Amino acid sequence: MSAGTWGLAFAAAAGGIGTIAALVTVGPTRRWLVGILSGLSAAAGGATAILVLVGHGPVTVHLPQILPLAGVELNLDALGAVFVLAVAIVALPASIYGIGYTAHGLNRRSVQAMYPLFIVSLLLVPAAASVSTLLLLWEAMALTSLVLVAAEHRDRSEVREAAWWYGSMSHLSMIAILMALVVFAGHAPGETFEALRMSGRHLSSSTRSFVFVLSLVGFGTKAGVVPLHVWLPRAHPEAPSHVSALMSGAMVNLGIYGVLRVTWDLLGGGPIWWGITVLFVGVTSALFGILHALVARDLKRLLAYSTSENMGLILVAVGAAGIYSSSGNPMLAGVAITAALLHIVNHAAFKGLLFLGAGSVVAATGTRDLDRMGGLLARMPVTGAAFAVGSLAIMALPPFNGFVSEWLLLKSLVQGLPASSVAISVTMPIAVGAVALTGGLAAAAFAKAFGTGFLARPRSPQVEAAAEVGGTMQTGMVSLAVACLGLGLAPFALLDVLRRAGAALPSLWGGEPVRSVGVTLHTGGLTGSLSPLFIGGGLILLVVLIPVVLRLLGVAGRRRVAENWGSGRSLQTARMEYTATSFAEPLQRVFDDVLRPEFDLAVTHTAESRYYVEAVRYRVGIVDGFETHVYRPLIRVAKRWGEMSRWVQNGSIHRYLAYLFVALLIVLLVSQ
Amino acid sequence: MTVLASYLPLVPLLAGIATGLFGWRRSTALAAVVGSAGVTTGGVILGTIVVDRGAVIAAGGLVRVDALSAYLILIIGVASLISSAYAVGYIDTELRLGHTTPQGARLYGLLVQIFIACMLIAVSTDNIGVMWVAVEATTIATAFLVGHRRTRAAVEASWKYVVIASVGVSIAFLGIVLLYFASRHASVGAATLRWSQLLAMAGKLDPAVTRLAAGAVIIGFGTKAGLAPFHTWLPDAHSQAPAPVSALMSGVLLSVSFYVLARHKVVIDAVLGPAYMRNMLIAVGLLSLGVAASLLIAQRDYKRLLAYSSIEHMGLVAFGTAIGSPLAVAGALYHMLGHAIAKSVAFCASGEILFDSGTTRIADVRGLLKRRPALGTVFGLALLALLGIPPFSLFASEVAILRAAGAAHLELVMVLAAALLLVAFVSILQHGRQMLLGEPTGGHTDRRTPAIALTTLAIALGASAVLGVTLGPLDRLLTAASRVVAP
Amino acid sequence: MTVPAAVGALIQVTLVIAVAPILTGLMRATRAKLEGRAGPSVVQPWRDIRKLLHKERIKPEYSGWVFLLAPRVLLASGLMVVVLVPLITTATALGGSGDLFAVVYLVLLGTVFLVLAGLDPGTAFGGMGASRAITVAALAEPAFLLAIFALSVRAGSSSLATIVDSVLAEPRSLASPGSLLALAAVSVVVLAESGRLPVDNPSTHLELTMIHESMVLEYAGPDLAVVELASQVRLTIFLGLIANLFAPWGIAVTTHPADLAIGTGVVVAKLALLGVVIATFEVFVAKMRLFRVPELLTAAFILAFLAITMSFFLT
Amino acid sequence: MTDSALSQLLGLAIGTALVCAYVVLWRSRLISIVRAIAVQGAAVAVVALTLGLHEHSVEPVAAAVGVFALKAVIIPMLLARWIRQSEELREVDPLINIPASLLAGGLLTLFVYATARQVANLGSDSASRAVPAAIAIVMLGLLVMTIRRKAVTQVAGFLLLENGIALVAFLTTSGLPLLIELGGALDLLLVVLVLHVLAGRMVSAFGATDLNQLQELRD
Repeated sequence: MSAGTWGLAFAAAAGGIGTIAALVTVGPTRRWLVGILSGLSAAAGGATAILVLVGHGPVTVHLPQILPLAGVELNLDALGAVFVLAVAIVALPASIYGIGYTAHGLNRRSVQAMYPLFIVSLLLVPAAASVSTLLLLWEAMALTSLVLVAAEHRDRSEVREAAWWYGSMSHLSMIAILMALVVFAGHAPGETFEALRMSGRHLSSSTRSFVFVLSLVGFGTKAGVVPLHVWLPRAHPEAPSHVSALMSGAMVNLGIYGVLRVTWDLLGGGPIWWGITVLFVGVTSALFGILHALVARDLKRLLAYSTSENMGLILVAVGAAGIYSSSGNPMLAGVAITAALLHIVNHAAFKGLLFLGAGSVVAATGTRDLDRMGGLLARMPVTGAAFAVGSLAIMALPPFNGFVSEWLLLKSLVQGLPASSVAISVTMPIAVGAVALTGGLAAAAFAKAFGTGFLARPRSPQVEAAAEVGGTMQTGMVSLAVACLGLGLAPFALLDVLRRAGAALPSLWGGEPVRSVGVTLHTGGLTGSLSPLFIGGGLILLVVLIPVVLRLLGVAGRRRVAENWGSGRSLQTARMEYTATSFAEPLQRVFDDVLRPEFDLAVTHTAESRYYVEAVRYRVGIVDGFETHVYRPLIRVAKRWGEMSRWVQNGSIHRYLAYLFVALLIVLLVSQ
Repeated sequence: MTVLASYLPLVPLLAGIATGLFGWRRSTALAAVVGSAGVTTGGVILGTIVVDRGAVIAAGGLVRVDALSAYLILIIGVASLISSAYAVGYIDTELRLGHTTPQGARLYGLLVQIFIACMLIAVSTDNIGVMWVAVEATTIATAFLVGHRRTRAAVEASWKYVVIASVGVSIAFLGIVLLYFASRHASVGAATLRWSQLLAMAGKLDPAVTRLAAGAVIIGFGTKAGLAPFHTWLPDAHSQAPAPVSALMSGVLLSVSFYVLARHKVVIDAVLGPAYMRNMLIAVGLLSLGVAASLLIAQRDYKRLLAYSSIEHMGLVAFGTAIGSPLAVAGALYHMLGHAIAKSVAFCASGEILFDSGTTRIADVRGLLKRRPALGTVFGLALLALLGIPPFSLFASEVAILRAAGAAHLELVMVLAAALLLVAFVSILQHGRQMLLGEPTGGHTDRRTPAIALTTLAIALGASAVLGVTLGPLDRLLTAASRVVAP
Repeated sequence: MTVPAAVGALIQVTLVIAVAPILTGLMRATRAKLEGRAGPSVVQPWRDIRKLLHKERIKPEYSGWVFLLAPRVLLASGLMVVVLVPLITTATALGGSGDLFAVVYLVLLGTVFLVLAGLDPGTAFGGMGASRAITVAALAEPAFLLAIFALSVRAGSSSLATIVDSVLAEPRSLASPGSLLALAAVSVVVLAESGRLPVDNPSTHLELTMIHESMVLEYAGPDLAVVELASQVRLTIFLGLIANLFAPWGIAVTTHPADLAIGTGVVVAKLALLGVVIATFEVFVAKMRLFRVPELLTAAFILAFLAITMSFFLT
Repeated sequence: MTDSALSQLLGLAIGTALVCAYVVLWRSRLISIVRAIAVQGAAVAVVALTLGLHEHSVEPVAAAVGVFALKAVIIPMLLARWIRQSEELREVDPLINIPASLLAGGLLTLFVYATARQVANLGSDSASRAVPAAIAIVMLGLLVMTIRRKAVTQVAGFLLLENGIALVAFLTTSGLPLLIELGGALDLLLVVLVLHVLAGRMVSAFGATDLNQLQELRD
């Protein structure tokens, strides 16, 4: 048994023991045991991933007697290892965070038992190496996360609604993947990925496109790409925060993993329209996601939509890689794939951090509504600082890790290709424009999230009374914040490892796409270099230097607290502040026809005369466009189909006998 | 061993007679449980022997137990064990609540054991005529079981059940007669109803007559197996019958009827080649999936919901057997076992829910997980098992069947089946969500579910989960049984 | 990172810090003269800074460390860009450690911290300014990046020194429609980002109209001095970028002291010229309504888009 | 027993059986339906008897006696007693009016003759040539069950179906092995008994055995 196999076995065992511990023990011991064992499982998984990434070679496990009629095949190669690493980065801090977080009424047996299993299934999905194993682990992940999403079903009716949406869409994802892979396996000698890889290129082009489209639908649903994203802003906010951190930080990546594995590894790449489709889906997801994040009032719903956006950005990189590889530039495809993989790891870090931060806020204040928050930075300094780091990271600002992957993403799209095909020379600029707009709106959305959520004065009594959260939750958040800064300043360590993961996709790799000379990253194709260490380090140095210089110039240190300028009025209340809705109102007005918000304005006049207004009630609701125009009609049609089909079973015995009669006639006819 | 094979059906009969004579008492109820346990162990023993030494023939050729029969005996044993163990508590509660009289309970005990005995005869006989008589006998035995509660709905359900089932099975008899007629003209003096001999002389049977016989057999045994469009009796019968009976009927009677249909398919395929029966069975299978999926969407009664789920699963089993490859048939047989266990647990749990909430309407049952956590968890897990969620065994068998369909290049049909499965999944999840989650709207009775009932159901779910992870020794029996249907 | 490059960078930083306030002073003086006013002397901004440095340090009631950190981050990000951008010499200190894309994100870092600083005191004006500033910044981003895409495609690399060298090597490429469109796009974006007239009026004190000013309303004394200096440095960088990316003649290619001197002189002259041009442009144009600014920025985006596709089809 | 005598006698018996089927379809008075069922039972017994004598084997003769006892005597008596108990003498308005149902019966018989040819020409002798008529009786039985509203008529339709299948059995194979015949007959008797008990319960529950009232259990 190689070290890697021991690692995976230990991860699974730790998760299993965690579940048993959850079922057996009670009270604080349960919380601690589950937290520590899940953390251990995540750490073991992460260690195995690092082992594989540094060149230890793939970890293969073959268990024929498990899963009847199929057998379990596991094979963790470099590509899968990146995703396991992303899971580990989120799962370890989230588990520690969970110890404190589940103290607030979530310490029930069903919830705590499912959490370790959810982490184990997340760790094992990238290692699956046969169709049945992938489907088994995919459904196990869906089941465990469904139970976790429905953890607080007693308190809120939205949770029950979210559980149903989540359960149905996960099964849609599983059925689509099943259809794609089963048809693929039908044309291959066996059902293991090895067999599929061998026959991948010899399939007829119609079958290859069928498998591509369906696997994109299946894995895209789990990644929350736009037409299939409807469950994400419902399920993630309703789940307990350390679970939503895991779902947003780790689970959605596995959708991207699926697309990469099936389309560019097993099928071995395809025509250019595949890349363009993935790119187009990525662009729409990014723009749609960030627009809805911008106008969201619910903090966790904002984070969920931003997950959709980040997955869109990753798919843009993957699509670009597909386009480059099918138009004969494997080296440029390498740059794009490195950008995608780096952004996956970075996104896992900062999205996990943001959800944990949101979780602390919800635990401390009991509300998720940004309009009622405010002033939390003073009351919850550690959570505030961590959330600030997360926000700056997701806005792709130096010195944090988002900046590096956004830079690499833009560099992969900006290629001075001679106009080999009109498609490239038109799609690339559109992609750059969309990514840039998304970047700008992301800055606006998270300036709103951090600004209106944490700064200024509290706008409701329960936020006023908020207090900092417990030690374990703080350690969870701070560790992720340090990870964001570390990845931001020194990504070259990760880039050497990502090269081996990229090479695992031969159809998307060539030459030396991203070299790291010392601390500077040099990209192939359209050359450009960046050394995050110098830029980040320089910034931090300058920020420290400036007050010193001011002190030298004789500036006094002490500050006097003075009243804000209210253009003459002395009384300043919290109601005068800019809330999340007002902060995003200009941008919402700019993108009015995309978001199509519902306004209603109720003005009640005083009884005496129409010219004096007693009260004005203004309500604006942003409804997800796809949900109202695609999913609601679909559900109505299904309900009508259900009603109409009751005609078949209307209770009359004569109709039932008539079925038999007609069947007998058909049999007589057919048996000529 | 021949003794065991031929006299196994007597075991439940003895338990039945004991209940008939001494009435429904704790002792006779436990006798029924012991009887079912005996049948299960008999199935296991026969299974191990048959796998090594091939079919066991006894009673002058009337009884022939091969791997397929042993597998079905095992399914009957397991399902009847769950049902009779649960019935101990169930009938006592019915007596206490006055839903039935002591005579009714005595009749119940007797008829259930006769029902199990008839099924055992049907699976262990070699003579297709005896199979037919046994299947017809099960209809008669269950007629009064469906009408056990003497309400208006029960009368209506039992009338429809008897009429439709009898007509269907008579058409099957027409098929059997035609097969006998074909065997008479195959060669001089070769007229036989013995399955093994029919299979041997399959080459000489007249294809035209066999084609008519095939149609009649599909309609006939399809009715008893609950395949659409002959499924119409099933939702009424299963929703009105007492919980342990509908558990038995839904769990194993459908599988036994499908077993008889599969036996005939083997002979007919030998005569006509696989294409004819494959197209008919795929049509019927997909129709069942379609009817079940569409009627699950706006379903208002949770017992009927479980009945339509049975139609859906039997449609999938028919679809698997129609594909005919060894993997498909193994998947179908494995699906039968998984469905028998999960459906029995689900129906027994629905019986408890009926006691607790007094109504079978989904809309009136709220917040079950909060009001009755133990019962809610068992019913929830059973629903998840039926939805084909790992670790329960229905997931592995569903994936195996769909994989076999892919391998047989039936892409379009597989995609259609998978889509219908998705519709059914979403509808059942919606109804399950409404019943299990949320705030309870006031419980009706303070009656606590008897501990032994819940433990049996929990053990059964555990078994289904274990089966879902690994088959262990059962694997050799399953492959041998699938070899019988798909040589 | 050789020693002369470090010296070059140090010169560049001291030069920019020295020149920035004077450039703003020059622009105000030109406007005053064109409007017939006497106007303050060119050195007035330095006097304001010296005055503010000795004022009392004020901390608004409900603000936290974000309000105090913002000015330093704003100035720090400006100075980092100065180190990266080839103003006097192409061999800048951290030349290889950043390219045009890095510049965009450093500028965005400054803007975001300014927005947060506007929100922190919890006043209506600060929130209003912050909301409008982030709207403009978000919408300017696509045009800015696409303009850079156009420039880097033409030079085959996104690092600034290479772009400047490629223009020096073959000045003919400047005349191509692609680079003209790119110039137009970049100039619109620069006006928007630095808060000049059509988008925001830097010299207004009417709270409801200003964007940049209302965010810094609460700053006083030394903090206000740092903020003022930072925004002047940003303006100088933008003008320096336009100057060198589109008219790089005279920039020192080697780090020889003589070339550095010539480079300094040429850059100062170019900055002064651009300053005067912008000042005269501002006299003749009025501030645009906030919800017409997106149209302006979309126009800039289309210009940049054409710049790219043009360079693809025509080469 | 010469061949020509055999085929004439068979033709006569099959003819009466088919006519009885039409009588059941035609008459609306329950008593005459029961009488027609009894006559048809006798016809089936005659067919069994003639085939038995022709092939000089004892089994069909024994079967004939059993069939006569069961289908010509016991079951019709049961049905008559059932009608007397429930005092419903007439089939009120069936789903399809009488002339239309007769027309349908005729078309059905033609259809069966057209499609069930292959069974006829497999066996060479006169008996198997009459098989399509027997299958026609099966289909007519099913038609009666699908159209008529009364419980008794539905049972009569079921008996028509059973007689048809018994006829097919005798004509094609001159009687299945006795064990199966006995099992089948016992099952038939039990089904009729069960339906009789259920009809009694239906009267107490619904007041009348009109099957159209049985529509409460629906989706």
